Amino acid sequence: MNTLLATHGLTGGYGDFQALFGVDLEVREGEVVALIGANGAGKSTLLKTVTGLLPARADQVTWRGEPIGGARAERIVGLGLALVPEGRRLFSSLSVEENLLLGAQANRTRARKWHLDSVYALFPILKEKRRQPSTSLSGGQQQMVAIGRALMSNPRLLMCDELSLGLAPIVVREIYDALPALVEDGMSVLIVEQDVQLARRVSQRFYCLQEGRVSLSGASASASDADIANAYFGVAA
Amino acid sequence: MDAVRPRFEVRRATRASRIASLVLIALAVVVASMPFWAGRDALRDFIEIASYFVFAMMWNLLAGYGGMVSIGQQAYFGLGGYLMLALANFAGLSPFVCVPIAAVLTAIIAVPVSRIAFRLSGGYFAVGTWVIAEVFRLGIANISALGGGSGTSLTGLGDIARSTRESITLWLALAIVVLATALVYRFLRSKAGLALTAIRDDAVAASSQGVHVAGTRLVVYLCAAAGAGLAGALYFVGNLRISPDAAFSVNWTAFAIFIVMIGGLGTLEGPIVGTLLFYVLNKFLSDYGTLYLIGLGLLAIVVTLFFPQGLWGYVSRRFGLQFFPVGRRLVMLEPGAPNDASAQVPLQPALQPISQPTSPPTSQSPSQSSPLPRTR
Amino acid sequence: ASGRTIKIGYVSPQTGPLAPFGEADRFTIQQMQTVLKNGIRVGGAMLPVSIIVKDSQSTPNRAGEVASDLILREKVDIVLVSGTPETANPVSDVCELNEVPCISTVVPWQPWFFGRKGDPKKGFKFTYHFFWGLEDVIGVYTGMWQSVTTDKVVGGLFPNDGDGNAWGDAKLGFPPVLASKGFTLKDTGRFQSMTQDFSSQISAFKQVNADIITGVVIPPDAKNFLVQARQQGLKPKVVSIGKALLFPSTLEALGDLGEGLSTEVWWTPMHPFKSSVTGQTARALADDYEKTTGKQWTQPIGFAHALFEIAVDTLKRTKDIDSNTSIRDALAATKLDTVVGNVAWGTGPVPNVAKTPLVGGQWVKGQKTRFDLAIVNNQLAPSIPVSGPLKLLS
Amino acid sequence: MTALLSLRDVSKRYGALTVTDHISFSVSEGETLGILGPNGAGKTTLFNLISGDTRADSGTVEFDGREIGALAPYARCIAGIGRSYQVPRPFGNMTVFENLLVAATHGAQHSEDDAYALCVDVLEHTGLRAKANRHAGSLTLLDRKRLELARALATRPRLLLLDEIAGGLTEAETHTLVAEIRRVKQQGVTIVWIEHVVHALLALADRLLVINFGKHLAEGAPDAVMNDPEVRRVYLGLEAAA
Amino acid sequence: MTFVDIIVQGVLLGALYGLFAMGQSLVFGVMRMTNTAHGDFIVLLVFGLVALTGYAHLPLALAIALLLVIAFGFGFALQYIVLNRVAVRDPLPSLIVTFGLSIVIQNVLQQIFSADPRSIATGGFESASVSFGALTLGYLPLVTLLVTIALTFAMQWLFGKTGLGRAFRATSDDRDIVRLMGISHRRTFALAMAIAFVLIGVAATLYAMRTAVSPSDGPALLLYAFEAVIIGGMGSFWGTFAGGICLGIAQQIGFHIDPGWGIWLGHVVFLAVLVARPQGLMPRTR
Ligand SMILES: Nc1ncnc2c1ncn2[C@@H]1O[C@H](COP(=O)(O)OP(=O)(O)OP(=O)(O)O)[C@@H](O)[C@H]1O
Ligand SMILES: Nc1ncnc2c1ncn2[C@@H]1O[C@H](COP(=O)(O)OP(=O)(O)OP(=O)(O)O)[C@@H](O)[C@H]1O
Ligand SMILES: [Mg+2]
Ligand SMILES: [Mg+2]
Repeated sequence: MNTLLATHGLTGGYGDFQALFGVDLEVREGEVVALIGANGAGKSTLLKTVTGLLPARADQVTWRGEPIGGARAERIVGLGLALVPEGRRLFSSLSVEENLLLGAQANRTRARKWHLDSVYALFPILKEKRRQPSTSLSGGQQQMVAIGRALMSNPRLLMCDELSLGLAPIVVREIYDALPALVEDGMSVLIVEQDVQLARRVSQRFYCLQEGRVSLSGASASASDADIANAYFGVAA
Repeated sequence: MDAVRPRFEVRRATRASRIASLVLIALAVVVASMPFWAGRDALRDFIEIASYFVFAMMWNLLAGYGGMVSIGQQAYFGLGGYLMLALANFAGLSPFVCVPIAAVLTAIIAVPVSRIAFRLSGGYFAVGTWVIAEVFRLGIANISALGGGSGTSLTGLGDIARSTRESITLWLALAIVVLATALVYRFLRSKAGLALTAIRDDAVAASSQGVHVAGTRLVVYLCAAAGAGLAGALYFVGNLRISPDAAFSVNWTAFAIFIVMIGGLGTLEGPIVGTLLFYVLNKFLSDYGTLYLIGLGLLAIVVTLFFPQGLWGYVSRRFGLQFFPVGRRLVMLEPGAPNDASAQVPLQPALQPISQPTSPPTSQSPSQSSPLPRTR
Repeated sequence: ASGRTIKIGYVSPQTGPLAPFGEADRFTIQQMQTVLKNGIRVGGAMLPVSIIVKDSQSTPNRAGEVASDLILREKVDIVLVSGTPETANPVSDVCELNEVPCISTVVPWQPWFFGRKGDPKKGFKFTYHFFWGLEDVIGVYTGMWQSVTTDKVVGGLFPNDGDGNAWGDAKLGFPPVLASKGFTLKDTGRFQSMTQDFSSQISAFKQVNADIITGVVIPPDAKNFLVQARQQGLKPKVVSIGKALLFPSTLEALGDLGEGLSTEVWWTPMHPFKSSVTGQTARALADDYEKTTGKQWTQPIGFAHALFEIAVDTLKRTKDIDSNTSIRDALAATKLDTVVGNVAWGTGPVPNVAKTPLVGGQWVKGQKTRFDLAIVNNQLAPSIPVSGPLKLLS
Repeated sequence: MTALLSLRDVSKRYGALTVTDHISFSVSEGETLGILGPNGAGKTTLFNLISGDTRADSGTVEFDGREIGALAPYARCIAGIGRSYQVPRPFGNMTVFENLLVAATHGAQHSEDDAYALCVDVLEHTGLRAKANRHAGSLTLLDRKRLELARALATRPRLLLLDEIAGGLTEAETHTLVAEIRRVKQQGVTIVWIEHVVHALLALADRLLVINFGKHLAEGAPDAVMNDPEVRRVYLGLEAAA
Repeated sequence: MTFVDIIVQGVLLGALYGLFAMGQSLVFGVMRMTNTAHGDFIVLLVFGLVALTGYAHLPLALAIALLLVIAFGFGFALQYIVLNRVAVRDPLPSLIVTFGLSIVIQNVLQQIFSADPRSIATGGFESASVSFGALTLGYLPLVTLLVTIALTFAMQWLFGKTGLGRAFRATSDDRDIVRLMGISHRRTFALAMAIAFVLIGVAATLYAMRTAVSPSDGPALLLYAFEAVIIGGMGSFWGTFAGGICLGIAQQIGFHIDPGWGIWLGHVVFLAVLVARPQGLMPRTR
């Protein structure tokens, strides 16, 4: 399995506020990696930096070995990297369907496993509301649109920030059940998840961030809860 | 409550502010004595500065604090002027007496107007208010008793001795400046001022926290109208001749916007700094006509693009200066209490996107609480 | 008061919509500065003169403000102002209030006098005006119209501004005179300048089929009206309009529509007058202007020049240069032959107003320039030669 | 125990979609009611109807024995209804402390000086004290949610409406949160709590209400409701108790 | 003036207002930018055309074509370099910058062209007309009407049906996230402004044929454009068209009652519509 995305000593933050201190992380083809950590640990910041929404040094982020750090977001996503941002961030003046269609805009080249129908198949409720303004959807429904929108670009790497946030268990279940299917056809997934158990169950490997540093990483199956709790809060909780 | 209450204090005044208040009082005294030592031109300059300043400050109250960005304040400037003039010319009152009366009447007229204006928000509000001003301009232009489109002159002052007239006008101007500033300052420090900022950030959330949004907005709008009326009445007492195009010219608001933006939006110091600067420019460069105006326009653009917080905003962030602090800082007193005065964000917020006065209640768009940095 | 500089303040609209009225200023000022470079002799002493020019930017407020500047900061001895009520009235008001002598012109005297709420019995203390009046323009226009055969039905275009309100005034303006002279006036009412659309006026004029169109409108309105009139099939025989048709530049903008339009004429190179300071004839002055600026002559040249003639003459006759009243007295006593004719106060219709002659002109195809202004009516000023009769519009 | 809040036959439609479909329930003084339901079931809308952010098409909302359906949101807040938003809506340009101050001076109608003490108390209990002078705009998601709770508390509510404040919290954080809410409950505040994090809800709720497609699905004692096969199928997606 | 005549003239006048408003509808409706320089942009392009025909002595057709190209480029650059920095929901920054622009444009034009009004010579076309019985209609107003209708069709299609239109709206909603869709918000906005300027160019051309324009005329045009957009409703070009027509008819009726109150009545009708339907007659985006 060759490496898709990797960060090397990634630093980043907001203006003079530094949130990341030398993070090393890698995602290989077709694997599911979980990124866990307490609130404010820097998970979202990491994702934003990788996708080019926040500045970085070129060599700090590589895509298949190519340095892409600090490149424009609109370029990076063209490479086949999609982000489901924290808090959905749908386009309020577009209908649900238009939101999804826009997602397809990022990709012009790659195979089209994901298109409107397949997304509607994954989230049937969206089909009913396809014509509605996305603002009129419930929190959960909006999350579905956000995911669908990301899928529409048929990314090689799907990055999800706080997927299960505000989702009913049944929906969370549906989504995570869909994961293996996604990975099957070679798509890698990097998920930020607060529910550690869930995160470990669906992922092969995990990284735990603590105050902007990787405090623990490894195979999801092997790590002990004690270690993780420790990595989470610095001291054993 | 069960928990032992920690000791704390809430800091509002700063050292600078205490000094400033003294300085200002001294200044007022100096100005008051001007008729006895200063030249006639100085007197007139002050009167003009005063009306520009009061008008700008009121626009700042409306837009900078109230989040109601209007391009239509000239409506009240003009009304103030015309009401003063009409009272003086027809009712034969002394123009000086007419000034405050005109302001009150202006506010009264603003009540029904607000009902229309408040149907709008954001850009709509801005343009809508402008149109309303036009309605007043065209309306008055069709009243031949007021000279119609050609306007008319203030006759009441002819028979007052020149020096008396000038000193009284000056004192009137001074009184207006001091009063207006004091009132606005007190208002902003009050819990109503607190509500105002909250509304500006998120009206829906504010109302669910018990803030009477519509009420607060109305109060601000009326204050601003009255203030603009004062400024207008004062200006035309000094200028003697009024015409609809001049009185209701959008340039008044344009100048107010420049003044406030250059000085610093959403600060009380801003308009002061802005007015002085604007006035100096106007005095010494305005003879360059077009070139001067081109320069003014460019200045406004540059400042907005590169110093969105305005000159004062820039200074006060740089040196943490504040002459009129309205913010509150909580300071924990018992030792060891985490007191992140170190992690201070400056009390004075930079000019950030003012959330539009009303946003749909169930809108889940996290626009105003987005963790993503806004690209500038 | 020996050796101090005499200061003359000058206000006119050099920028903004009224700028054509100020077009000639730069030329005039330069000319005067050279003429007065070794000063004016006042009461035996030769005093240097400085001219301070301010731009009203075509707004009344600005006009008032700069006038105050001139008086309070520059401490000028006398103020000169020219060009439309929007400029002259506020400046005059400020001068009156600050007790500084002021000479104004290029405003028919009624809008100036009554527009400032003047009282014919009292008059003003410090402000003096010279120009023609509505009675003249009415006389000239009706004269022109009577010289041709029409149905004597007149359509009136009076905007809601200083001039429009005066021209259309039921007592002072066109209506009464036209009635008395057997014309029927169709006045649809005061309209806002910058109106996009005149179809209501046009159809009104069509209904009464007016052969004559008159009014005093700003250039864009004139163009709008004339174009739409032709569009909508209104075919007047005579179009006599003030203000808009004064300046060659606006005629250019009108294109073919411009030919044959008529207007009032306050000054031309043909006027048989001489300057009291340079000795130039009207013709010489106009040629000088065209040579220096490369532009076609315009009517304000003469009056801008005359303002200074009067100012210089007044100052020369002043007894105590440091007393406003003394200057004022000298001004009031003026009797001077200027390049726009004789100016003398006291003989006018109301106090503080002196009248200059007015004739009627028509724009005809020119040799050097696209249009030339030909004088077609001089019944009020026979001394000014006419170059032919008024021709009807084709 | 008397009913503090009671909805009778309340309905709300958006266009063709009926979001709240003849819902009736009541909450008695001091009780804690948990509301469950799939996404889009109409839970937040229910809150909007109670807090006045949206008006019901039909039915009555009574608070403390009086009909409040016509009252504006601010009036309802002053009457004693405090709410938090599912997607936090802080006053971004104000400090955390000032955020609370708004609630305390207007919602709770305190004079500013009395308000200070109240706000400090709330800051203490919601773990926001260290961030008191931060601009709310620069808080993380968690702190924003904390602020939502704190602000609601600062209005001195008799009825507290919580919309998914435990979402996105870690185990440990959830525990502290539950503890805090329990403390509020013990002060006799009536609570209605929407939460997808079921176990957090179960820790406190006296009673559960489950809605689906705006309709009343189940109501009653927590474990009873959680074992209701219908609920398990619709909401948890489990087949009948396994 | 017959009722029919009033309505017909009102529609023709309204078409002009609608045309003024098209560009604004794009800018205001899509970027949510309060552009107070719109009127001055029109005037600017008028003088651009004057320069091309009067000074460069190009044939009219060529000049117009060239003008539209220049307009496109200028609009793109203006947005990309300057206005993008202020294209946020908060109306204030854009409002001030455009205010500034408006003043700069007016005075620069005055500096270069003096305050004299200018217009485009069309060899009498502007005053040619056809008559249907009682009422005679000018060709120019009729052409204006047709052009406006055509542009409305085009814009509605572009905005509602094409990917570009989708991108426009999405960008106006959330300029960060749209980048995650591979769209550069700066480019999108610049493109929108470029198109807006082409529309302005068309308006300027027809306007310059109709009347003499002087550098200070901008603000007067701005309000009509704004009113048409707002009456019609954000982001709906048919709405804008309808808005223009409403305005035209209202003013025409006003003129008929008393020329002094025509424009006034137009404004009042505008306010009335706002009070009755703040979202406009046919809003598309909110
Ligand atoms: N827009 C912002 N401006 C300034 N600082 C920010 C901003 N967003 C986040 N931060 C800071 O960056 C740090 C990391 O935030 P981030 O959102 O990456 O954490 P997180 O792991 O995603 O937490 P959560 O689980 O709450 O999403 C936090 O300390 C936060 O205060
Ligand atoms: N303003 C609105 N216009 C149209 N439909 C709306 C509006 N607000 C909510 N809805 C619809 O009402 C339904 C319920 O929304 P609501 O936010 O109450 O769901 P919820 O139970 O809170 O879901 P979640 O648990 O995901 O937050 C959803 O289907 C949503 O699409
Ligand atoms: Mg995060
Ligand atoms: Mg919800």
